[in-house]
Amino acid sequence: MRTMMHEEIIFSGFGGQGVLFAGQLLAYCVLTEGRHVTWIPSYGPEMRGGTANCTVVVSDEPIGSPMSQHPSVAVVFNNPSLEKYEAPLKPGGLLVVNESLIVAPPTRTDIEIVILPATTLATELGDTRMTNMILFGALLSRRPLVSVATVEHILIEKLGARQAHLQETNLRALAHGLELGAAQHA
Amino acid sequence: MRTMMHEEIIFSGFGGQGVLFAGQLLAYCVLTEGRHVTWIPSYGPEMRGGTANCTVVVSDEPIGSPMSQHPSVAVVFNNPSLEKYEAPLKPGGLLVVNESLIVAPPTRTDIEIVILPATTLATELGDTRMTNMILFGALLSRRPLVSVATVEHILIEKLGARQAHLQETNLRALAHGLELGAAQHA
Amino acid sequence: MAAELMKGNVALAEAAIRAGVEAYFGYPITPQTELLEHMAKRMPELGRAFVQAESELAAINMVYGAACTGARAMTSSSSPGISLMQEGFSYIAGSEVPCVVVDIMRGGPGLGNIQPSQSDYFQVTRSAGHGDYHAIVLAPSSVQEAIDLMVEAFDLADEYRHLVFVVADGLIGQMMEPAELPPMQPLRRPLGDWALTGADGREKNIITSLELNAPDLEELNNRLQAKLAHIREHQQRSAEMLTEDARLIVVGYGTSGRIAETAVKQARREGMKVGLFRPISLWPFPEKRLSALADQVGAFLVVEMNAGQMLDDVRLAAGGQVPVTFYGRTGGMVPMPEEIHQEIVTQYNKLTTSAV
Amino acid sequence: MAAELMKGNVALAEAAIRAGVEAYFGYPITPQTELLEHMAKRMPELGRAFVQAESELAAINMVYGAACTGARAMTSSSSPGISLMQEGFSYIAGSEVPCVVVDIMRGGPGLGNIQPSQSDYFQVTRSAGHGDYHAIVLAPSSVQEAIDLMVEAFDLADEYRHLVFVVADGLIGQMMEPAELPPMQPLRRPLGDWALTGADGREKNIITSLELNAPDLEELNNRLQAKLAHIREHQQRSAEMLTEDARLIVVGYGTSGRIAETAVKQARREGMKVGLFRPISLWPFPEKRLSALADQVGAFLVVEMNAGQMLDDVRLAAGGQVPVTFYGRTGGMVPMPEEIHQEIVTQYNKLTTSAV
Amino acid sequence: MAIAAIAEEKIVYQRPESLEDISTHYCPGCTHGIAHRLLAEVLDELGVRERTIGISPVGCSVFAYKYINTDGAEAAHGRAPAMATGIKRVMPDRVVFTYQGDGDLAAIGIAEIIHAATRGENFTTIFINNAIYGMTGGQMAPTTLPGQRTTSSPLGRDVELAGFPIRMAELLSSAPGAAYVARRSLHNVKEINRAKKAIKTAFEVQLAGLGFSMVELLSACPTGWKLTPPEAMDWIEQQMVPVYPLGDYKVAEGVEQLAKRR
Amino acid sequence: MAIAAIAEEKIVYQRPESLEDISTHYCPGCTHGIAHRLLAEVLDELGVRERTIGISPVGCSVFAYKYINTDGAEAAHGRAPAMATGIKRVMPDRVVFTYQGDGDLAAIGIAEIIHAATRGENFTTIFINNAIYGMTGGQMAPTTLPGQRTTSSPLGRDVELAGFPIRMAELLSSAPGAAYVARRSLHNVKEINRAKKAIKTAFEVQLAGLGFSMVELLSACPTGWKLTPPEAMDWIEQQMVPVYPLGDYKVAEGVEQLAKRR
Amino acid sequence: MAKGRIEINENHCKGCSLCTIACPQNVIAMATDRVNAKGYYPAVLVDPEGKCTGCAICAVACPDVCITVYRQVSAKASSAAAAR
Amino acid sequence: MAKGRIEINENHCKGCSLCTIACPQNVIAMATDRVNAKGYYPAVLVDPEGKCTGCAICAVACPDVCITVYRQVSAKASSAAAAR
Ligand SMILES: Cc1ncc(C[n+]2csc(CCOP(=O)(O)OP(=O)(O)O)c2C)c(N)n1
Ligand SMILES: Cc1ncc(C[n+]2csc(CCOP(=O)(O)OP(=O)(O)O)c2C)c(N)n1
Ligand code: SF4
Ligand code: SF4
Ligand code: SF4
Ligand code: SF4
Ligand code: SF4
Ligand code: SF4
Ligand SMILES: [Mg+2]
Ligand SMILES: [Mg+2]
Repeated sequence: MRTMMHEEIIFSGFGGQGVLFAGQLLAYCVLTEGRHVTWIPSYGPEMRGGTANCTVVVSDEPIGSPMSQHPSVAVVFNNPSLEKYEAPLKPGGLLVVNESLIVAPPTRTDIEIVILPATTLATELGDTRMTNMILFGALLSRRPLVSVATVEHILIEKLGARQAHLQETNLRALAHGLELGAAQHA
Repeated sequence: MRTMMHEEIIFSGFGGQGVLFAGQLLAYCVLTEGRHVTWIPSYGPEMRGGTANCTVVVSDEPIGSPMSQHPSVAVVFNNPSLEKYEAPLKPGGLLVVNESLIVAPPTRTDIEIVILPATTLATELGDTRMTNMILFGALLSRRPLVSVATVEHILIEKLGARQAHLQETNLRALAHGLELGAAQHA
Repeated sequence: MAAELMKGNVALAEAAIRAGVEAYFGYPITPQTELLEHMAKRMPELGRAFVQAESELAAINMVYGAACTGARAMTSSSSPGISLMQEGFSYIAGSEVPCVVVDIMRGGPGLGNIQPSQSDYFQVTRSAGHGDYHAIVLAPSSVQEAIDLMVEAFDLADEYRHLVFVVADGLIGQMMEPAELPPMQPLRRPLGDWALTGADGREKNIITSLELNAPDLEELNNRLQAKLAHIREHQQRSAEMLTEDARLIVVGYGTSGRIAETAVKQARREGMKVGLFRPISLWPFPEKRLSALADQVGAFLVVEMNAGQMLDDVRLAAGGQVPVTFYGRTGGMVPMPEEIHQEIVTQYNKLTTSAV
Repeated sequence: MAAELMKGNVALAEAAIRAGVEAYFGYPITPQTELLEHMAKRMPELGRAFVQAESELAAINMVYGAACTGARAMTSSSSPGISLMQEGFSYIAGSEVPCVVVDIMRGGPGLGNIQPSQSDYFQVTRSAGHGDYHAIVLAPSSVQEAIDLMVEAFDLADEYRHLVFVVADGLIGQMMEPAELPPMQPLRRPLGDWALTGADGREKNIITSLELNAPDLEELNNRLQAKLAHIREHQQRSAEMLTEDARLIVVGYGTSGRIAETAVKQARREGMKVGLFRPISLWPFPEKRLSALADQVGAFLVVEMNAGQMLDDVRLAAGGQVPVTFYGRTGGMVPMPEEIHQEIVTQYNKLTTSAV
Repeated sequence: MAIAAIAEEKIVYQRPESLEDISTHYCPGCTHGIAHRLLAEVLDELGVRERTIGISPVGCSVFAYKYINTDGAEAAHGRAPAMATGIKRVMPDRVVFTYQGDGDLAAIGIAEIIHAATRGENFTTIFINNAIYGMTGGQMAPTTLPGQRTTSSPLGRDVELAGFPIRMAELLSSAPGAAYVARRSLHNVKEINRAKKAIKTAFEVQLAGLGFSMVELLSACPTGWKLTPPEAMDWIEQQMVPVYPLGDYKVAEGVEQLAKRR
Repeated sequence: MAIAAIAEEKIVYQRPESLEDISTHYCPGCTHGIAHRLLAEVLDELGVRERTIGISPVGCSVFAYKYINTDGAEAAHGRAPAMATGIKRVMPDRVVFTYQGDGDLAAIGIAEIIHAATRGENFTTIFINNAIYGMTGGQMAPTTLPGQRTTSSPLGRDVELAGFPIRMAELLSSAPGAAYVARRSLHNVKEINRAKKAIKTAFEVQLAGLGFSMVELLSACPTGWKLTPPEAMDWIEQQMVPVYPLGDYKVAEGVEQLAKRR
Repeated sequence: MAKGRIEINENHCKGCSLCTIACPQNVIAMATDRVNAKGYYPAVLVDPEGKCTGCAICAVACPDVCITVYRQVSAKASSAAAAR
Repeated sequence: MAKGRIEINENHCKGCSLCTIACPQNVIAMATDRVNAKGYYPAVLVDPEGKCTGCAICAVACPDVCITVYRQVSAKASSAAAAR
């Protein structure tokens, strides 16, 4: 029902995979670039069993609902998330999948799919926690919601002094994701 | 604002003086004689310090308010009760006073007053608890709300087997009160 | 069985016993304590359950538990105690368990006092606690009606598996009036296949108000709302006096309705066309009958022992067709027939003059 | 100070701190717990009082105590916890002590779930607890407005020595949005000569809601009602969008108002003369403005995340002049702009056809 | 406070300043009056009246704030400890006490008192154990003795159905945050004097910031018990004391010294 | 329950009948699962499943009624003992238990559990002490250890401000109405087996009508503690057990015999 | 033996008689001839032989703080404390 | 030495690894090659030499009741009880 730019992005996976952080990172970037943005996590006992997800809405106009029934983008970090969000994704939407933790690949044909073994790649990069940055990169490669420069800048800011040592790996993970995401395009 | 028979009677004194019983006795008698009647006690912390009072409304028509701002009769068993109920009594109303436990006699001239040393008389009768029956008798001598026969009958019924031994003294106290009440008339 | 003199609180208790209440849980509070005291005496005699709970909170949750087994269970309290039961009420309504609660209202807010009041009207009729629902609320205006509605309350609770209030005030609770009690009903249990009695030879039963999944909880709420709509359609109760040709109708429930009756009669004697409309079910509010009357009268005068709560319901039912004025006393003050009569005269004159 | 991304619950907590709250007492409950957690971190840092109470009951009474000293004090909870505070609210209102309470509403009745809801509307606007009173109730629809109203809540509480609610739902409590915080205010105490600080060189002060004597309690209630009348006169708040020429006005507060905004804009794009009226103060309800609008529009469409509660207030304000229809979701379901838009179309068509 | 009234006389006893010179609403022989007086005398002797805030309960002593000449508030039934917590947390330098009956403290308010004690809230509680709900007309309290007749245990408290009396002093003494917990009685002059000493210690504990302090006072309710005042005093001694032994149940270290200091 | 699966094999362990064969919502390594299993095994062994009614709390175990294969109800936060009282009073021949967390039982519900124990209500309580509020995301509980970091005690529980841990087994053992009160732990197989024996005794106490029975179980919340499941087990052993000593705190006479009878 | 006397605030007195029992010298009695404004028979000092020692025991026993106790200065102040 | 084996319900398994620690024979390991539907790496019996004794200790340790334990009938039933 809309004319102007409006995207609804869901990040979903286990707690500890940096799912919420990925969503917040996007939100901060959008804020810096001056668009309207909302971020909302799933909350409460759903979290039992360790699953976590959040929705980021990016829009050119004030945002009514921060929640989404039919997201335009879903970044799924594990199998339950894939099972949960493949179906509701809106036709033509983008599905970013962490191949490392799924049982069977997505089956929908009316959506755009990027699938990469993020956890394995992260482990190769020497830090499993980089899974989220790799998937984030892949997302950006297909939906340039914000500029890579903004992302790098905010990422460094958010890591801050205490986690400065993680800067480099994070940036490499991000780049890696961008690459692979773009590559699959061709 | 009324045409037909309607009386609002207050009994007031210490707990233990049989104040509430006197009121209930009247109510039971009215019920037997087939008029409308309500009985309501003062309740709650007012009782602290041992004061007790109740209001009986007797009427030919269904009773709206069981409470009374301006009673037509007040039977006061002690000094605080006298202080509390002399003033609100409606002009032409009846005030029955237990002379034994008051500090100063009532002063109003626009009401009918019966004053008798009920507690002293009761003690003479051999039972201080007869105070209420003496005052009840005095009340009846001026306001024949119910027949003496009914009162005697109900009184015996209410005393029941367990207090049968008190029947006689109660009846004598009642008679005594009727007498003295009538006597003061002349 | 002939009429006997009975105190409202005692009459309510004994009526509940005759209606087959199997379990009473309560906590003392003036002006309803005689109800608890009567239960303390009678229930053990009859081999039924009586517990003086440590608080109203515990009491309502004991009632909730006992009612889960299909037993007729109840508690009673007064305003502050009713406030403490709000969460429990909401759980009971949400899990659709039949319970009966007596509220003998007293002056508020806060500790207030123990004198008669009707200031819990909002608290009991709107939603007693959080969440979307209305309890059934019955308001007697005499000791006899208290007895009759007490019995009815249990039947309604069972019929709808819902929370039912019988609300009165210190005046009705404390006064003695001639009244007749119903015969003793036999206990009947379990009332429904939903009750918790042990999963012996059947699937297990669960009683809960929890539905983490929003669509499921909305489902539950739709069911609840459908039930409430049915109740609203079929359970509106009210009494009337001299309304046929009335130009001014006084609207009052419970004690204020009772006292208004005296005032209305007096007004009639003085030739004023005045009637009385007395809601007996406060929820569902007798809106059907009241809006019918709205077509016929010149004005409504609402009388309550509060600052104007049922007033909203009368205005909603009157739908802006006729003026609705209000006369109220608060803080435990009980209006005298004279005051109400005075107010009737004032409002009635407005009508006639405006008519001229 | 530039806008930063903030979670609603955290924004509310930090705003209260900036407003000079000296004491926070609370008990965890989803979806408001981040508010308590932020207080747990910040209040000790600032040398202010933080206690995780043993229950909501204890929490509200701790707030009552702290507020008696003139300190700005608050608690926060969600629906079931709010039910447990009812008695405390009534005491606070009755003894006229300024307190602020945040209610992040969730699905009910009973345990229900933790999803966003607006089903406490009755509970907070009618009389939160027994007795005659209304609390001031403010309902933000964005994180920024939550911050602004939080500060305002403390000022109103102090100005009127009254209980003030800030009510939102899980959605506003949990979401992050860009918003700006106010500067830190200095603490100011004692606020009034009524406060309990020790009777040093003055008569002793007493804070109580007890008046055993009915005329005195009525006196207290008259004072309270006069205060409420003044608030009702001066503190009605609302926001509007595209109402000037609107034939249909959607009425919604908080989250449902916010979501309705999207739907209304869409309807406008499609050429429908539709507007939005968003009550910000739920009590006092912005009835003045709404009844003014009633003269101008063809109909109102009330949208709530409950089974229809504010609906009563809209109907009362509209006074039967124009039809008032309702669209609601319950059980923690949040309406999507599409649904509301659909409902707008339906109602708008009715209007235009009926107009023909 | 011994000021000579006339030349050759001195006053050896007169009403304490912290007690308003008005008549109370209590029944004849009700020991709430004695407890009030002792409390007031202690406040006088410690010279803290001007910085004391008292919390009255819901119960017959609901009007304690009228009688005690300090700032005061009226709590909801059982919630006095929560209110006291709120006050003390924002005004740690004030002296705060709660005055509570056994229905108030041991029934509806047991959660609040236990948690206040557990947190070691630094206020003082005067706990009036009269084994009954006085104000509401003599119902069973958690402290009612086995077999004791009340209006809600007409045949006497049946421990099978209504449970056993709760001993609050014993219960609260187990809370680490409690610094001083003692039980005294008001049934005769000797015990009354002992009770006063304990109350004084309790407030000294608060002044020293040692934590929660409570004095439980076995108290008479002639009206609720349906006894004359003298009978009521005997009933405390013969019936209550055996079930509620007098003594100190918790004396945290640091408290001894205080007592000695006197 | 040893039925041969295939000719030369027999099953020596399988899921108890009183436990539904569904996956729980608990986090990996959460010992709520173990507690459920032990409870179910005891109901099986006593053969009372068909006449048992269980009360679930508000807490992570809010869905216990889904997992335990008996009639069940969901109580308001902390009120399970009141509900159980209501049920047991009208159905004394049924087996009734409450399953409660430490926030539920020791914080908001402490009044209800103490009074149920004091009245000697004849039901059984399984008390899961995991030193935290699990469901709401890891806030401080009354049982949280001194210095323990939680989301509401970010610098660690400061006993000066937040008080000391409450020891419920000790506290409730003082209630005359309590017949059996024990504390066990679930941190290793040996303790798990001991825990089961205690749970069995508790239910036998109820079946014998001896009064209130409770087993407190030291339990792991890896998520709330931010530890791996194995780390969490060690944390119980090293941190919790010293503060919450294991053992029997109340064994009323009559109970010994029951144990022997086995 | 110290000499003393007491003054009883008759209006506060509720006639509970506890002082009469407490007094070691038995010099307090309940009035029988008159009631106070509350309607109670108040306690009165009946001490023709001046046996009152000013020990203040009655004052300590009185629930309604009706009694003020005086003692002739000769008496040791210490015993006053004792009475407290 | 008794001979036994276990069956692990992989779909209930949450990969907490407590069974692997509990097993005295060290014949349980966590899968690394695959995750279950929940996305967890499940526990698996790795017992080429048939060291499992069917002692059921793993089953007792498992919070999710994933493990069924079998033992060859030769084994004494008593030890089964012991494991309970
Ligand atoms: C919430 C609530 N419940 C009940 C009451 C009624 N009530 C007033 S005082 C009281 C008990 C008083 O007993 P206790 O605390 O022992 O004090 P006492 O009168 O014996 O000194 C009760 C139940 C109330 N006011 N508020
Ligand atoms: C009246 C009320 N207050 C608060 C809550 C929120 N709440 C849900 S569970 C819980 C505490 C759970 O902790 P615990 O009892 O220890 O159980 P656990 O999750 O640790 O097993 C709270 C505070 C609620 N649902 N209801
Ligand atoms: S009822 Fe009992 S406690 Fe209350 S004032 Fe009278 S004697 Fe004292
Ligand atoms: S949060 Fe803790 S208690 Fe709750 S399920 Fe997870 S591990 Fe278990
Ligand atoms: S002071 Fe002592 S001697 Fe004198 S009256 Fe009092 S008690 Fe008796
Ligand atoms: S003790 Fe006090 S109240 Fe009682 S009789 Fe003596 S003076 Fe009067
Ligand atoms: S049964 Fe015993 S040996 Fe076999 S896997 Fe389990 S723990 Fe290991
Ligand atoms: S203990 Fe159970 S849940 Fe944990 S890894 Fe082993 S089988 Fe899986
Ligand atoms: Mg008491
Ligand atoms: Mg816990």
